[in-house]
Amino acid sequence: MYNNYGPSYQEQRLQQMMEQKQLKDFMRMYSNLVSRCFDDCVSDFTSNKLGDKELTCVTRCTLKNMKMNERVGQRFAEENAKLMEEQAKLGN
Amino acid sequence: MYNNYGPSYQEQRLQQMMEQKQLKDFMRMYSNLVSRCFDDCVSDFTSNKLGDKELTCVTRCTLKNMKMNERVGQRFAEENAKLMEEQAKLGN
Amino acid sequence: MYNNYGPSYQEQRLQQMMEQKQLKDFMRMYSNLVSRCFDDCVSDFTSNKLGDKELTCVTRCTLKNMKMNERVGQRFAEENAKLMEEQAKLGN
Amino acid sequence: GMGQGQGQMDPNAQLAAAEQEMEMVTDMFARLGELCNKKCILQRYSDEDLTKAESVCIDRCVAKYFQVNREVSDKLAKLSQANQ
Amino acid sequence: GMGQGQGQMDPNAQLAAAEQEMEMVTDMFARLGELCNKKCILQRYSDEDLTKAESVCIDRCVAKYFQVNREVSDKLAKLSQANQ
Amino acid sequence: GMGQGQGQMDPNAQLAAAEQEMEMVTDMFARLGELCNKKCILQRYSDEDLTKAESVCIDRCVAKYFQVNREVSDKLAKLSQANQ
Repeated sequence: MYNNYGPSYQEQRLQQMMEQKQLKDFMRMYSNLVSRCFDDCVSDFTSNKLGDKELTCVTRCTLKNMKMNERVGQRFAEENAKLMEEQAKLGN
Repeated sequence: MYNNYGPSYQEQRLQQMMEQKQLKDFMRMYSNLVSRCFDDCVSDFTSNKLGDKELTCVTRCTLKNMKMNERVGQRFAEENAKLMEEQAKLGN
Repeated sequence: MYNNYGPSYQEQRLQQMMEQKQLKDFMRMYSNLVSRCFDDCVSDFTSNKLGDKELTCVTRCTLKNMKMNERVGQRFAEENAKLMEEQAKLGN
Repeated sequence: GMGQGQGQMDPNAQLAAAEQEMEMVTDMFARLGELCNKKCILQRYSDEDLTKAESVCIDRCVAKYFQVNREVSDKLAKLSQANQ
Repeated sequence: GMGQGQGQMDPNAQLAAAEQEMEMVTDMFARLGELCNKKCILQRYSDEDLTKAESVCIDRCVAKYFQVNREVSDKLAKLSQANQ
Repeated sequence: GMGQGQGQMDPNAQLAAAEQEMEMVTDMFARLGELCNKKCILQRYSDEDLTKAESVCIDRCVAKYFQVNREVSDKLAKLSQANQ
């Protein structure tokens, strides 16, 4: 499975690790959406089926939180790049 | 330790993984009971020893939460089986 | 890297595991300080820069929580030692 | 071993995938359990048994959690199709 | 195992058990620290030092957490004996 | 190392260090995301889009989180120098 010669071996292992991490991150984002939207939208247990109000809430919650995640991700990447630049200047 | 022939090797590894997971799940349930019952029952720090009211609370908390876990587990297993059936029909 | 003879091999592996754990614990304590002091001190987003009140709060928060951690650590070590003594007497 | 026949997945990868799936189920169970505890166990604690009301709440809470799970899953699937 | 003598546990399993035990202790410390912080540090933040009251609260909070730990442990042990 | 040249770190340790650093970044992102969600998304949910106010709040929230990160980091560095 691995090309066992020098630097590209490391690159392949790093690549595989990042792919696994991306998958893990996606699954975590999905789990977070489910628990958050359940917590925010569902408090009525007089029925065992989601009502219209709850379904609308869950849809808005899912979309809004995904957009929030996306924006946080963009700002985070910018700030993180700034931080690593500062650390490089300090010789970290 | 392992019988190194064909499918039963995989079965043994899977079995061992599930045993480790069961132990981990039990330890987590135990830790959750301790932190929840402490949080719910203990707020008075005029003494460094649990009082009678607190001890009663911790007993009820432990039993109630264990029964809750048990019921959640039963309903969860039923719902999860339904979910996997649906996914099988969709060819997932 | 490892001396591959008998007991000291185990000791080296245990030592390495404990060093990795100490590093992980320090990083977790650091992350906890950042999230707690942000949560406790920052609620005003009319500006994108920390104000004087917020900076003072973050300083106090950092120092106070570190001292709290230290004290909790001391009491925890004492209680944990007591617990292990009890378990030893019961033959655990 | 790894010579178990044509078209079969690497056994190590099989085990890792099974482990990952079990972790997902455990994670969902933990979150659901925490939220249904919060939303259904309102009295802390007048009794050591679940009341009838609490039991019914728990059943419906679990059912609704799985419905929210489907809704979010469907929404994400629609969004990724829209992006292709 | 590594052939280290009769009756000794496999060194890999020994190391895994030691690691598991340390994780349990770390987990308990984290939960206890979070809860005692919540219950004892009430002013956020008028000062950078622990007050006398906060220090006493922390000591008692840790002691009580360990007592709850024992109570739950004893209860679980009784229940599993009752089930045998 | 694995024979990749003089003065280079063991490749396994390199990979472990890269993994550890990625975990730190992921952890920071998760905490920051949770807190900015709590502090900026106040209406749950009148709309499926971010409002202008929420967007501005998020931007400033992320910026302030990184500033708190620096403040704590500087404070810890000063304290460890004082202890040497």
